[in-house]
Amino acid sequence: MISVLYVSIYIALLAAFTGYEVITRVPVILHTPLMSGSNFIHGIVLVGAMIALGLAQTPLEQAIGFIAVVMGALNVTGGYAVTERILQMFEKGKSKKGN
Amino acid sequence: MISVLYVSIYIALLAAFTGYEVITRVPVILHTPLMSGSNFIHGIVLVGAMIALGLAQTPLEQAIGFIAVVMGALNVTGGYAVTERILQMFEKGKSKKGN
Amino acid sequence: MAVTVAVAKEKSEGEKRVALVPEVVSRLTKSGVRVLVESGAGEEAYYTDGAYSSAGAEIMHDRKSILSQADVLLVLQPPAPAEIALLREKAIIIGFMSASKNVESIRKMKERKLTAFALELVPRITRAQSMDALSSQATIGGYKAALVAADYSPKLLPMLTTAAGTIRPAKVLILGAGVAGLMAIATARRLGAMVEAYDVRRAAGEQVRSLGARFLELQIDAEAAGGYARELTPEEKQKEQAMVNEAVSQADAVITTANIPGRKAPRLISKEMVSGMKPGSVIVDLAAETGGNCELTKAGGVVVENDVTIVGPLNLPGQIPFHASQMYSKNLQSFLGLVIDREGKLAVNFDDEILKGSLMVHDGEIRHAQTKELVEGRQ
Amino acid sequence: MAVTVAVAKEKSEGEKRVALVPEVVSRLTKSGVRVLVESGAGEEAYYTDGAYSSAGAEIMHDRKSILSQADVLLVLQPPAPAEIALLREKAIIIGFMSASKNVESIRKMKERKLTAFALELVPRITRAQSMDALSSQATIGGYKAALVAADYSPKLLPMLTTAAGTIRPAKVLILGAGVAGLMAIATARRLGAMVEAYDVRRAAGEQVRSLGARFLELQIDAEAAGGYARELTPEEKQKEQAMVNEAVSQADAVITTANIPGRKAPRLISKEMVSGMKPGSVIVDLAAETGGNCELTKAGGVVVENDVTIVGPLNLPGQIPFHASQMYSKNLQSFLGLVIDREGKLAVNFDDEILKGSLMVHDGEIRHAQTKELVEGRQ
Amino acid sequence: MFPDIYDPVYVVTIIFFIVGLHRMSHPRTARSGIMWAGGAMAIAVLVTFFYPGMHNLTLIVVGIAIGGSIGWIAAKRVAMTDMPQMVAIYNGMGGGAAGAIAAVELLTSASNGAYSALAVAGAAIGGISISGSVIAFLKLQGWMRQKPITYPGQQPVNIIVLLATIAFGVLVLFPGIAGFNTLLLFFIFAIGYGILMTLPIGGADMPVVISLYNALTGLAVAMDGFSLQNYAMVVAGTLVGAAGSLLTLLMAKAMNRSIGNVLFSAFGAKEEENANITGSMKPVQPEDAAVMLAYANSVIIAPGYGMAVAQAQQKVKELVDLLESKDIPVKFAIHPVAGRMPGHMNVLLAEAGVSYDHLFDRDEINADFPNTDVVLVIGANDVVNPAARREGSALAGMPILDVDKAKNVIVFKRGQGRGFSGIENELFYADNTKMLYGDAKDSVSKIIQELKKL
Amino acid sequence: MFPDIYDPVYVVTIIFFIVGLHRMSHPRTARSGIMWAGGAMAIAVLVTFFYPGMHNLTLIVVGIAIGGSIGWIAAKRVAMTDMPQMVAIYNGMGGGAAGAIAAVELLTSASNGAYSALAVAGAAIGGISISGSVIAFLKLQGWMRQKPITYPGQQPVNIIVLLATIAFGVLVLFPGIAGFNTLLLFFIFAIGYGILMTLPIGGADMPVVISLYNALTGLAVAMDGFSLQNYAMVVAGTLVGAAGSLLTLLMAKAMNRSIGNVLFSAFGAKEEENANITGSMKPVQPEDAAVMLAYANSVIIAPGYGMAVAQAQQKVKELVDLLESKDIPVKFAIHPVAGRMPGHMNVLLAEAGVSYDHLFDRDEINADFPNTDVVLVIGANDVVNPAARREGSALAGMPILDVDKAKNVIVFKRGQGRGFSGIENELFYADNTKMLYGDAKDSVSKIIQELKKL
Ligand SMILES: NC(=O)c1ccc[n+]([C@@H]2O[C@H](COP(=O)([O-])OP(=O)(O)OC[C@H]3O[C@@H](n4cnc5c(N)ncnc54)[C@H](OP(=O)(O)O)[C@@H]3O)[C@@H](O)[C@H]2O)c1
Ligand SMILES: NC(=O)c1ccc[n+]([C@@H]2O[C@H](COP(=O)([O-])OP(=O)(O)OC[C@H]3O[C@@H](n4cnc5c(N)ncnc54)[C@H](OP(=O)(O)O)[C@@H]3O)[C@@H](O)[C@H]2O)c1
Ligand SMILES: NC(=O)c1ccc[n+]([C@@H]2O[C@H](COP(=O)([O-])OP(=O)(O)OC[C@H]3O[C@@H](n4cnc5c(N)ncnc54)[C@H](O)[C@@H]3O)[C@@H](O)[C@H]2O)c1
Ligand SMILES: NC(=O)c1ccc[n+]([C@@H]2O[C@H](COP(=O)([O-])OP(=O)(O)OC[C@H]3O[C@@H](n4cnc5c(N)ncnc54)[C@H](O)[C@@H]3O)[C@@H](O)[C@H]2O)c1
Repeated sequence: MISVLYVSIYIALLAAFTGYEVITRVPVILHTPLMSGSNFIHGIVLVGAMIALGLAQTPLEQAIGFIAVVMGALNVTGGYAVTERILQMFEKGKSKKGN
Repeated sequence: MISVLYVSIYIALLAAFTGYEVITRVPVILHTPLMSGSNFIHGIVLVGAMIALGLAQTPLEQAIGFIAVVMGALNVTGGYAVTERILQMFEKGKSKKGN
Repeated sequence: MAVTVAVAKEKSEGEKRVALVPEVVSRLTKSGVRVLVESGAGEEAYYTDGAYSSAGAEIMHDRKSILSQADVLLVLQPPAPAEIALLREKAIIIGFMSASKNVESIRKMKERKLTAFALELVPRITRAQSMDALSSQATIGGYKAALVAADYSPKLLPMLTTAAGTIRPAKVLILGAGVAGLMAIATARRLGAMVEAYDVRRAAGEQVRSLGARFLELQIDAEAAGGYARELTPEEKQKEQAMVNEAVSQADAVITTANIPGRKAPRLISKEMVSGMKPGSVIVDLAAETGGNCELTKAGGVVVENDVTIVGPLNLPGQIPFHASQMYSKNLQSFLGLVIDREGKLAVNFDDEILKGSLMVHDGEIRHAQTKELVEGRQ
Repeated sequence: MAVTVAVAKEKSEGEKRVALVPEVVSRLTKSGVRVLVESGAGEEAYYTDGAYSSAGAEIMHDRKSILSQADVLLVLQPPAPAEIALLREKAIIIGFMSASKNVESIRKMKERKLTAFALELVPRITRAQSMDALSSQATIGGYKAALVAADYSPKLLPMLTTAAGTIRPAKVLILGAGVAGLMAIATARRLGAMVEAYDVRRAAGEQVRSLGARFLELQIDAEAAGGYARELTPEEKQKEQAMVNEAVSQADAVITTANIPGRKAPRLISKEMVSGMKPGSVIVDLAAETGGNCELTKAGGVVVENDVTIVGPLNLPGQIPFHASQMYSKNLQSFLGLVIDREGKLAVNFDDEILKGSLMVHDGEIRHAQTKELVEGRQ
Repeated sequence: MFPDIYDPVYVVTIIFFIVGLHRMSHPRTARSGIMWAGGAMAIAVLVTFFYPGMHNLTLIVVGIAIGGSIGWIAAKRVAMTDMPQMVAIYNGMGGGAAGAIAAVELLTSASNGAYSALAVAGAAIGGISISGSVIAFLKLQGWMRQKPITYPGQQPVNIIVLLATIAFGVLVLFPGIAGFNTLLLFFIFAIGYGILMTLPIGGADMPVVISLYNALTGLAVAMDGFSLQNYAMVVAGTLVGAAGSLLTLLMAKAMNRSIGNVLFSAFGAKEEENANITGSMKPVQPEDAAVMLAYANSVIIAPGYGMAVAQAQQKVKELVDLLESKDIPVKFAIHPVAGRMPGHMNVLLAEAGVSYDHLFDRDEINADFPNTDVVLVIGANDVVNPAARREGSALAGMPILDVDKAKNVIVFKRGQGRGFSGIENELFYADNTKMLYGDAKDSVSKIIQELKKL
Repeated sequence: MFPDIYDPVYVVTIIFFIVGLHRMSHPRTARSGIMWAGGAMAIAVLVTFFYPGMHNLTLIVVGIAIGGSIGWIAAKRVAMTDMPQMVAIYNGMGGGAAGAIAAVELLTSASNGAYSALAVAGAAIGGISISGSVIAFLKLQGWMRQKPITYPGQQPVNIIVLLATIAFGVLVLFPGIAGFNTLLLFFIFAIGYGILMTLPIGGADMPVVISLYNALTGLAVAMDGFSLQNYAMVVAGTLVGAAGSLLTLLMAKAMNRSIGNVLFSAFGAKEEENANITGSMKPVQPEDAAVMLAYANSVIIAPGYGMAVAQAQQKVKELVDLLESKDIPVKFAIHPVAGRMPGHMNVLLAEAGVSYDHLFDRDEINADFPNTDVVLVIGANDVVNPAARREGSALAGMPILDVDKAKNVIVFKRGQGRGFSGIENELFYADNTKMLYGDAKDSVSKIIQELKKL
């Protein structure tokens, strides 16, 4: 039976490869939106923050957890909105409005 | 704690994505060598065959296991040699010799 | 016995071409043919006597003895009747016969029982492409026609944006997109003009566009056998006239090449149309010889009417004599392949499709119906 | 008081151009200038009297009264001395002065205290580009020179692979790659020739190559001030001669445009070199006017020597009169901007660099040193 | 000895496999890709000897030796042209191994729900893969009729066999009901389905089918991996399963076919025979034309009227520039009557800026064709028609460009159009000729695009 | 309620994330990519409320509401040009959240070897990421000097702080020795290092640095995921970590810089000031030029002598064809004295087959420039030099093409060469001008290649 450690390693490894392969051969213009988009994706940290706050016991933990949730939420919504706006420019015709 | 099932799903999922992403945007000429190359890679079945034979108890199991090892070995060495020969054509100058 | 092929200096006016060039002479002499060349025959096409004699020809100064020794006489235009009288009986003449202009010569050939092959009658089958002197000369004619148009035009053909203003490109219209017309299109385009073309044959449309020019479409299809055009119905003529009229009035230069073999050239540009043209425009009428596509054309002359210059050149290929002779000579070389065998002996197979098609006079008879009518009808 | 600008019909032989075209006339009249045009002045360039009068010009039949009313007379070539006598005192003449050919006229201008601006003296500064009539006319000359070469050649310029053999492309050599030379290169290349060019100025190399032609390199750099070439040293001349010699002997057509302003044209092709050329080759000598780049050139004539045709055309731009006039006229329009203000009044600022440079005669004095020597030295 | 060494080694193996596959998907690095994968495989096999509780080591070594040497020698010996069937047969072996492993698994473990189900799935897929691959091999090798083998009611029969396979597979999961015979029948149906499924597929479609079986084998291996709890097999198998599936789609797409069409339409079953001309027209894709050019040592372009119609001259010039930048010399063969007017090709090529020293007429170039790797016939037809050499043909007597003597010929044309003469061109059916259909300008553009990627 | 619903939901989330990222990496599908990712995120957040044993639900909702509304509103309000700093600050928030989670984790769990170590690593990386991102934000926003901030001994100081971070991190793992203060100091050093590391980096390099911090945040999230045993976080974090790292490399490469060079060289610290002309020359890569063209609604090409020297006319024609095939109208602006002879451009463009109706002279086209999205100045210099409008300049009095009035100008030239007049061209320094260096023919070719990929 394989250990949890190796399972985790497989998962991390494959996730890393997936991330890498997705990005290879991406045109230069997409650098910024992709950076912004992946910034949004690590907003999943909000889920961790919610769990941390959800399981927090002491006020200190609650305080830190609360801060984490606020920051995580900022990451999520801000990241989404920014990416969305940047990518709007890629819709032809609408491109002028963004500016 | 996450279940083994989900871990397995993550692994299969990510492996599938990796396989998919590696192949997208591959030129037509590479179709055959890639088919051959990935044929070689599933030669890893030899490892399974070895384990099956290694852990086999009854003569029937041993017999099937032995067949599995032979076939797996065929897959591995044949797959390698064929891929190698196909890919040799991609080295310029040598291209004429292969024919 | 080896055949004797002779080339005399062309006598017709303005004819600078020569029927054989030294390169072809040397091929003939190598296969055992005796080649006689009149001194100075190639002079105006810039082929020297020296070049001929080093190619193996015998240079002769006496025109009469050349004619009297020839088994095969190669010409651009048929000789005068008096000279035909000098040829031996059964001698072969090969060249353009232009029967309508040379009725007397043809009659003389008949009387003298000569054999005459008319190159303009060579059927346009694949095998005969290398003997197609009409095409080879039309190629040169089309090129030269574009140059003549550029030359007579008071305008530049290409567009030029300069510190002294922008010159708009000239509009050149080509009427008749046969061999000459296509070459005129190509040459005018090379010079930077905006080129439009028109032809009654629908197939010409694709060909015109394949040279990057615009084709004026009229919904008529009038292709007859052999790639030649048939004559148009009156109604078609009218529609065509309207479209051509409009295009002509816009053009800075018009080059007309429309021909219907064996007939008078179709009239495409009337006097009134000329009066509707822009001052300074030019018409080059390649059909001048057969009556002209323009009403005002004076064959061999230049007419200026209402500030429009109408050029009716005769024998344009003759103005590029070096290459025109070279190509004509190559055509003859191929044709001779049907008349002379590999050992240099005469071997005429009168059943050959090409020889049959181009045979004009033989054994005291005129074999080409239209010519027969022309010559004997007048008798 | 509004200024009166006059254009008379050019009288010099073969001059078909006109100094103002209707388009420019209408710009002038719109700004209040009175424009007088002699009847028929634009005729040979295909600009009709009607076009002039609808552009706002007064058409006059009496040449004398035109001249006597003019504040500013626009010309291509200076009028004859007798006509200059008809002009008012202080009248301004603008145009090519070609002093060496018009000594008497210049003298008369001086006597009559006229002001004469010579367009050929306009300094080649950026601001003056739109007044650079030398360039505009040379552009047309270069184009026409290539056409003339193609016209006189007994050969096709482009390569053609046909059923009647392959025609090799003609080799065209351009000597002198100034404005005219570059245009000749471009035009010959358009026609499909293989083009080589040579110039003493090294900078011309890049320019020649930028048109896709080959540049004959000789390790000399001889650019003098203003983009004009200096005269060569004897040793340089010799080396150059050897290289040019070789290239000339290979060429089917040579177009020479080498000039050194104010001097006799350099001699690039000697009689012996001509005798080394291929039969049927052509030389077009654009420097015929200033003595010719070829020893055998006859200005204004055609010489055939040793099967080589040498054309020495005078006033080639004049053979494309429509566009040559248009460009010249645009040049004059720009120049008039320095002489006439926005309200259509005379306002000459003699300190302006361009006016200073091009001023030839003023106030009873010849201001241009070389011309002064020419005119007064002879006195 | 080295207790848990195999786990980290398997991780490394996987990394190497992925890197290898990645490299194999770029022409420049492809060669090294198989090395990476090969190295990883060697290590993985070695380390498996140290798997806990291994018996039968001699048997294992013997098995590897037998299979390994046969595989190696056969692969090295066969002709280059027989490679596709070799891939098929080796893939089948992999499927067989996967099936056998599943069988052992099903025999030993007295069932463990999910794992057994995965083993059954692996066994079924492996069985289909081995028999299908073998049929593919036989067809390609010519030991079996290449044409689709069809009979009435074929589809229903296939579906019934497939359902039977599934049914017995489910049965196997209930050890109470099922015995050894159930298992045997299950395998027989699976193997049978593989055979039946492959019979109606024609030779030309085989590469797609082989790729499909390749993906299936990958899947089977992954399933075995699950049931063995061997993640190296899971990952490698899934990798191949995914990559192989995509590849199958891409290959079908490159042939302008859908997968369904390939599998179920018995394409080519009713192919007509051409009375007169032997051989068949072989279409080629711009991508493959690009590769042929990229690896050529000499190229001649024979343009014709079609180039003029397509106004492709500028693109052709660009292609020439590109090839020359790769040190591949290119010449133009200009036939005297190519096009529709004398000098037609000259005019167009001059317009596109092709220099004169690239142009050769018939007499100058005909001797070069036999030594030329690739000839591009761009919109020419009559002027390259070998019929002209035959007395009695409408083209008889016209000297042609001997492009048919070159090693490879690619003909650019839009469709079934004939030339000016209106007669059929047997060049198009020659063994060394491939047809690139489409407007010449578009086709040349595509080749340029592909060439730039190589 | 729904007992283990979050596990399958997380799997789906991951699938959506990967699909989203995949789509974002192609221009055509990019827009939809963010939608996929957004949808997945919404579901993941919702389902987390059903995580077993959750307390403080109100607090969570309040926190999300506060953070969410600030983030949303700020992102929607700021100017488009300020987007990079917004990415920086939101990324920093993510890093901060990751650090905070790790802190909670370290405070609660009384240590479990590997998991704690991962939490510490997550905390450190998160701390560096938040402070670094904030500095990047401040610099880009102009609230801090954009130029690199350097001082003697900067490198040693940075290294010492980094070592201290690591040391305290290790200490934290030993609850026996370490207390709350250790943890605090650890965070202070990590945050400090982020600040110090970012100070010496100049404004132009910021995008690369932001991308780096983005990758780091991803890593930190993955580590938190490990220690929380939340594989959605692990996968998403690793995905971003890997993609972000590669992206960072690609971005640095696109700027012709190495990562090391960006991070440690204080690039631009000694930038010289140009005495006369304001602004600076901004080089652009063919890839980006291609994108500007692809998304333009109107393009004008102003050719000059450089196009002739490069003999780029055929390529330029090809570019025009390509743009027109994408429905982007292209015009040529032909200046009367462009080149070295009258009509120089006409001759070349005619040779390349550009039709006359594409050509416009100065008077016809000057009014169009202000409404033109992109002007390509291909080897022209004097004829587009605004100095000509100034009295006293050597070019004074020559009417020029008003390309400087267009929205974007791309100037093609090889290097610092001047025009025929020999004077400097202030157009090249204008805000809306970018310089594409290299031979014009090569540059146009590259643009064509890139355009075809879009
Ligand atoms: N040169 C002359 O002076 C002259 C004059 C008159 C006649 N001819 C005759 O013309 C013929 C010339 O032979 P050739 O080989 O040049 O041409 P061809 O035999 O006429 O064949 C043209 C080929 O081009 C293809 N095609 C047409 N448009 C195309 C496009 N847009 N893209 C790709 N392919 C295209 C056609 O097939 P698809 O339709 O399937 O695309 C056809 O196979 C000879 O028979 C000659 O005798 C020549
Ligand atoms: N048209 C005429 O009749 C005529 C006659 C004589 C003089 N002129 C004068 O010539 C000038 C023409 O202006 P212009 O704007 O066309 O040209 P320009 O001012 O001479 O500038 C040419 C530009 O092209 C660049 N360049 C040169 N080779 C290149 C290559 N291979 N690839 C990319 N870029 C290249 C040069 O910069 P790099 O060196 O950095 O690459 C330079 O910036 C005017 O000043 C005009 O007065 C015109
Ligand atoms: N089979 C061959 O090998 C071969 C060889 C040469 C030419 N051809 C074909 O024959 C065709 C005609 O050749 P040609 O140049 O000798 O013809 P031509 O000189 O007899 O006539 C010139 C052109 O004028 C056109 N024309 C006739 N009446 C017209 C009218 N009223 N208005 C406008 N145009 C009119 C004709 O259609 C023809 O294209 C060519 O286009 C060519 O395709 C075939
Ligand atoms: N600054 C401007 O705006 C402007 C305007 C027009 C011309 N120019 C420059 O001035 C140059 C000369 O112009 P042009 O055409 O009026 O000159 P031109 O007519 O005086 O002379 C023609 C050419 O002959 C060349 N030449 C002289 N002696 C020669 C010899 N022995 N052998 C070969 N060539 C010889 C000259 O170098 C010149 O290029 C042009 O090339 C152009 O670049 C500049």
